[in-house]
Amino acid sequence: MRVMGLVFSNIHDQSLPEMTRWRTIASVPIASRYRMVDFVLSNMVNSGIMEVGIITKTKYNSLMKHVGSGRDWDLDRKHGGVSIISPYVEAGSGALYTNRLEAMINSIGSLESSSSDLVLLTDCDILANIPLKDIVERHIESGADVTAVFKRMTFDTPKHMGRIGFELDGDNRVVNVTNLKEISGTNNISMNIWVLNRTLLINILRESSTYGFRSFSKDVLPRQIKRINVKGYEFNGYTKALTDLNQYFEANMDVLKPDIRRELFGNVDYPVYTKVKDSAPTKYGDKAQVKNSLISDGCIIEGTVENSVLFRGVRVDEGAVIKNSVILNDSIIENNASMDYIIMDKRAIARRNRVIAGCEGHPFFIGRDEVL
Amino acid sequence: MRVMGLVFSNIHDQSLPEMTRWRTIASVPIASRYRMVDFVLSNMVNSGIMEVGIITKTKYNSLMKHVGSGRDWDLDRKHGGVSIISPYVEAGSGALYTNRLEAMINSIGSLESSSSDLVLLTDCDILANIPLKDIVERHIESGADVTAVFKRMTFDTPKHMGRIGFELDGDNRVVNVTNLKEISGTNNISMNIWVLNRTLLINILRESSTYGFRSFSKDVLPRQIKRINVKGYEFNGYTKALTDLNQYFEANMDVLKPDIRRELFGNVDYPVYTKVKDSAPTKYGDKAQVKNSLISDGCIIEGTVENSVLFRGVRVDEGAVIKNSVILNDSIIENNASMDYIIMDKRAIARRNRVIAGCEGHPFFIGRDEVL
Amino acid sequence: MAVRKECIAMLLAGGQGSRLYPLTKFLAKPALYFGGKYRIIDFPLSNCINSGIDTVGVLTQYQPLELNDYIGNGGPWDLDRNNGGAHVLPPYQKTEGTDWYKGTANAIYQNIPFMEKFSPKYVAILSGDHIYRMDYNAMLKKHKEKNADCTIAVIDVPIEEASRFGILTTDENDRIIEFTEKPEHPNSTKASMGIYIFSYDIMKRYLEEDDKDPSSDNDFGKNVIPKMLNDGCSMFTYGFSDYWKDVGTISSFWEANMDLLNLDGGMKITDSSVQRIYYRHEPRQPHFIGENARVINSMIAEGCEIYGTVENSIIFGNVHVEEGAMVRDSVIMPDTRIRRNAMVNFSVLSTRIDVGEGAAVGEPLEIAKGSITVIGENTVISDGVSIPAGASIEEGSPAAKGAMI
Amino acid sequence: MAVRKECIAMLLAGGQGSRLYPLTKFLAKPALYFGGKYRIIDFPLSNCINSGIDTVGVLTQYQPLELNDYIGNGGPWDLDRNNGGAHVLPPYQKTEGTDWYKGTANAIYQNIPFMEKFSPKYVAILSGDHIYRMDYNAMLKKHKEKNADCTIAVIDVPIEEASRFGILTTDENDRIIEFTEKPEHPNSTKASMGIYIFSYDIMKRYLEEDDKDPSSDNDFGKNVIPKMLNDGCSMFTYGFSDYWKDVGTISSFWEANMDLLNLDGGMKITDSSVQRIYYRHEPRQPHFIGENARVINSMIAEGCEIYGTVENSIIFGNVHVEEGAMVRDSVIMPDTRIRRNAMVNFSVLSTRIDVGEGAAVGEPLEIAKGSITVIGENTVISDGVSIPAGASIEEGSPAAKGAMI
Repeated sequence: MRVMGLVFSNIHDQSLPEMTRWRTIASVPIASRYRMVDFVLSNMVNSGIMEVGIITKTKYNSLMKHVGSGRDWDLDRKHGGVSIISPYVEAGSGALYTNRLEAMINSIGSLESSSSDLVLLTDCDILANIPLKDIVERHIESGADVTAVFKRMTFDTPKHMGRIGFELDGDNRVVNVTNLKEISGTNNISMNIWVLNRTLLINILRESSTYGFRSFSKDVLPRQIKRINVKGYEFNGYTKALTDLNQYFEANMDVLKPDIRRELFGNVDYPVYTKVKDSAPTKYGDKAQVKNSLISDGCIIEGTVENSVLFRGVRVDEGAVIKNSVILNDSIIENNASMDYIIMDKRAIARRNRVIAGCEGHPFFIGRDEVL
Repeated sequence: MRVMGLVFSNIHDQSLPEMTRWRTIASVPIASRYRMVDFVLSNMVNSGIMEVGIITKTKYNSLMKHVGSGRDWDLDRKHGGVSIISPYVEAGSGALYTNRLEAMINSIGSLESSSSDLVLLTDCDILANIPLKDIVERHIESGADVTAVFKRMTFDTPKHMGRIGFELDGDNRVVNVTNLKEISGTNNISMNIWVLNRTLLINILRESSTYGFRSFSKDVLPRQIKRINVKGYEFNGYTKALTDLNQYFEANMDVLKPDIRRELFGNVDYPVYTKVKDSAPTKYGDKAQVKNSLISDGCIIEGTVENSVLFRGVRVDEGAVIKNSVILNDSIIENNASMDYIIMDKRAIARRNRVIAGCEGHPFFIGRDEVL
Repeated sequence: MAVRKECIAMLLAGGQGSRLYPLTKFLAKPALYFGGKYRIIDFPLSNCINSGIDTVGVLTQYQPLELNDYIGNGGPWDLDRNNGGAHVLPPYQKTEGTDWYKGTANAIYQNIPFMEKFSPKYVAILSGDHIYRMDYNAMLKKHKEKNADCTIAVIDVPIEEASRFGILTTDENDRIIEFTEKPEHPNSTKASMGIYIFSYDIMKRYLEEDDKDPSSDNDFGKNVIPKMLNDGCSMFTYGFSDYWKDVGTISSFWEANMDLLNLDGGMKITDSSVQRIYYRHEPRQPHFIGENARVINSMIAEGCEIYGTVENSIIFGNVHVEEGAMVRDSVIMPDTRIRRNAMVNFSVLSTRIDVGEGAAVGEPLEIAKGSITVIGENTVISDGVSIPAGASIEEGSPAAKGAMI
Repeated sequence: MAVRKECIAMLLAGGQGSRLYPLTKFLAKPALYFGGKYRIIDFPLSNCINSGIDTVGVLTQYQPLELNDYIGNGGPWDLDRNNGGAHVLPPYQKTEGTDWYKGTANAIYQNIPFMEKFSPKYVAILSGDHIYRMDYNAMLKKHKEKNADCTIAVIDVPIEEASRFGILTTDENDRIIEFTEKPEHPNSTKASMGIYIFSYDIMKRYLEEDDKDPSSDNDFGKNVIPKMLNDGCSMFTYGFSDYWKDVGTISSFWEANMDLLNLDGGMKITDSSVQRIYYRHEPRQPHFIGENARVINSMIAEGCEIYGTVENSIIFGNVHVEEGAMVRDSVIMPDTRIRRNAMVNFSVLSTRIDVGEGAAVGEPLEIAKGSITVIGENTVISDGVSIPAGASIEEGSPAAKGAMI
């Protein structure tokens, strides 16, 4: 069975306005050397999904540059491979889409010309290394029309978050889809990963276009849950949804934990690929003091780094102190500057002696190219 | 000196509304197995231009599919290579652009992040095999700020066509730029191919954005012709501009002439690449009668074909007669159908015994997927 | 560190193809031109990718230069992969000296380090000299269902020809009971196609044993398969009934080319509804048929300029047939020119041949019909010279010189 | 049919590197790991693409398997081209038997058919065993300006070392007057770097002549260059004064690695304003520095987990340094584990080595300083074992076994 992947790159941009001012959520940098889309693309390729469409809307320049021809994910294929689907790609496409269904309807040509049997839909807002191959295999075995991936989560105190929940019967069939505004207790929370027959998806899109439906999980699914056999697939590994800036901060900090690092990177059948940059190895100077930190290539560290995540090409000058921070590519922390609970976007500079601090739960954000 | 190519794929779409209903003019099929953009991309690659941006606006799905990762032109590069620049690629880009200047201003990021010294700008509406390497070399030698490519053409009877003309001094410098509405006599007609310094182009774009200029050759150039050293480069090989459907027809017919075929395809340093389709060789049946025709791969010909151009995968059944026609990919002419002075877009079908005829100067157009 | 592959293919492309001489003088047999567009190796390579096998080791030995160039990075077959893809595997020099590949089994044995990188469960062993379209994945499926150690693809041959093949006898469950190489008195018509799927671990064990056996020819058919059968391994046949042709001789090579002209015949090469055969492209313009040309029952590839007559022939890319020239029942490989009023009958012309004005290849026609004429590459046949039917001309050979006087 | 190239490069990558044994036991010297991320061959390959040379023939011979795999389709250096790109060129079997490459000139001579495809005007001959960053295009420019037949890159060496090199004497226009291989009494300090640019047609003629000369060693330095000089060819030097290091011995290899730790030193490897050196990537996660780790004056690559102490060292990808372990003044190649409380001093460790708990490599420290210890790949050093400074351990060698008792 051939599977085509469809990736929504802009959905959830609004969760992280700081990080998505210049980019899609798919291209948000994460875990010291990756972007969110790397996990999705790598999982697909490692699962044999060699035809991937990335649906974009706006601000996809960094995403296009990152993905390029797809060669770093082996997705520069003669047949299939990766393509960026941007608005106005087809004749007669109207205004910019506002939701997933519209986005897919706009690019229905790509779906129609594919020779795949199945389509796997996914967003890019969840940090996880998910064995998509298992999901596809389970989908085929189960004979389901649609397979919906969920995570079983327990919330001791009610939490406000717009999420989709599934109720399952004993046979793992989704019998009810609920739109959760406030979550409490134990719920099966949708991960917005779906597997379904390509022709079924095309039919759904056609119908939705006719009826003006806006959401697959809120409009289409609840109406058709009796007719369509939707099966649940429980993923019980590590996940972290980037629902706000603090969750983004925590996601990066999570990777400092050996067991989470092992979950994300330790499966030899699911290596995570990213764009190749040909950075030199990171240089630690004579005065460097680094502890409990995740460090990417190409850094030059002369100062102190603790409980932090450094992306490629960060420079930490002598006397500078970075604690509990996430420092993105090519940023510079000059002599004796001090950073605590900071998220610093790329190419930012903290001048000599500058002291900046956020606090737990409220990291301080420094924008791209800012000089403080 | 590194050169970046910038290709305008949608400019001139309106000249050929029939052919550009579903596609950009860059992806208009030509000469039995090519698309217009093939000549541009091949010339660039053969001239060592390995970084190419194709600026699109709408209907670029067929163009994207054709170009793919760029591998068929060796443009699937680690650094540089080909990229399709579509609207909304950058944060803050406004509405759809309406002219070349706006298009470039919208994608100024690509220009700024390039490491090239020079930029070569070109449209896709002229069938020609142009040695771009010579133009770039001449540009460098001459010390010009801008090199403008033109063709010296003589019109015995005045002709209505919106074209830009150049007046040159004895030193080949362009001293006047005129907007020709009606052309008569001998003129130096612009081919809309320009070479200039990348930083100069960025400056021009910035200035134009400030002053609200709309056209490089109509607004910017005439105002600055004293300040900027614009040199002319005369191209005197075969050219054919696709200014209307009949010119499109004639361009295809031109390739039946051995000397034009030699000009377009005979230069060993300038082979023309196109998307690889892995078609079988064309099969001629027992009853085939083919004369003076250009035939692509993958056809199956059982009938009669004269003075015609057949694209890939055309089927001509027994008894069918095609004369003076251009038949695009995968079209089918059934038994005893007769076509004369026809342009048939792809996957169209002429049913048994159907007789269709245009006449010289007025070819009859049959649209994509039409069944007559 | 490569990601695991369930099934990889090893393609034996070392064949000298000595019975195809002089076509194979400078060319490994799998690199030989075929069917107007292709090389022989395009067929197994395309089968691999069409069957979902994205990792292929191509074992070369004899005259590999052009074959290596042709395969390149594997791009034309979508086999240019960071993980997997096509890899050309020549024998190589070790500290203790070089080991040329001895038998087929030895060739695979020497490449165990290559296979190990992918930790495959299954390995398909293919040969590079047959024309066929086959779904190896269907064969693999049967292999898995039968929980087999080895599955051998077989094709039914006429009993009178069976003694030219390796013949298999099976029980009612397709389990192989007996295997005999070229039996004098065949008791079955199931002939081995030289296509095997092995469970990797078992194959590896048998190859290691075989290597230690000094009396072995290190050949799958002669040694490894019989040994496995003898040991009671679980071995099955996979029946294949579509078009399959060994192109080992000039006449079978010519016939296989001619078979393509029958569009309803085995290979359905022009049928876009069957799996494509991929090939490496040259950037050539569309072909042109001139005012006075006549082309019937033939295949013409890109870059040709045809002003003369072509009948029942396969014409490769960039062949010029000048006015008055006549090509009949022939295979003309790329970059050849047939000058004015020349004639070519029942011939196979290699690449870059110049047939002079009024020259004739394959004369007289009556004899030519039964006896294919072959011209080796780069040959110049001077104006007016006649090459007798059935001749085999090698550039610079006495025969060629004699003929040209 | 390839499009013409003005200048192509031929990279001699056949070196056995016997003075680097046991690091080169299973590895051609150009494939040897260097500088935390790289292989030696990354330097000339990156120089090529950074100089605008997009066609490179890589001539391999000894232990080419891993080198071939590493170069692959040339993608990491942007040398995966339809027209041009990187091509690995092993010697191959011909009808009349195989010709291994004899001298450097013979290796190039045997590949004339490869070069001919690109009809180059100029050919750069490079060697695969030096660490340097050089713009070959600047050298080509001088070659063209001087209208030279051959241009040789030279570097100034101390007069007392000059007798280890090929030494050139020039006139005031850089025209070469004399060339002496390893002269006893050098009269110049201009040493050949083994980097030549030839005008192709002239080189071809000299290679063909050289091949016919049975008394020739078929070597550029010994035969072809002196012959050309003797014939009055127009030959010039191109002076180079940046970092350039031959890594032919264990101690020069170790030194060149240590040189990288000086960021202001020759290679400026971390400086993003100079041309990048490209390399083939493994998908490894960022490295992690643990709570009690101490890392100073060192380079650490991806996939490492450092819980111990690392000083003045180059640590390649996926190296684990456990708590209490101490690595000093050493080069640790990929996939190695230094277990608890182990110690490594002034050593070069090849890949996939397991240094057991409390083991010591390079003891005692005072002697280790002057005498590098080398451990060959796949070696297991058991808990508590001590490897004396200056030892050279090969997996399974008596020395290793002895040490491990």
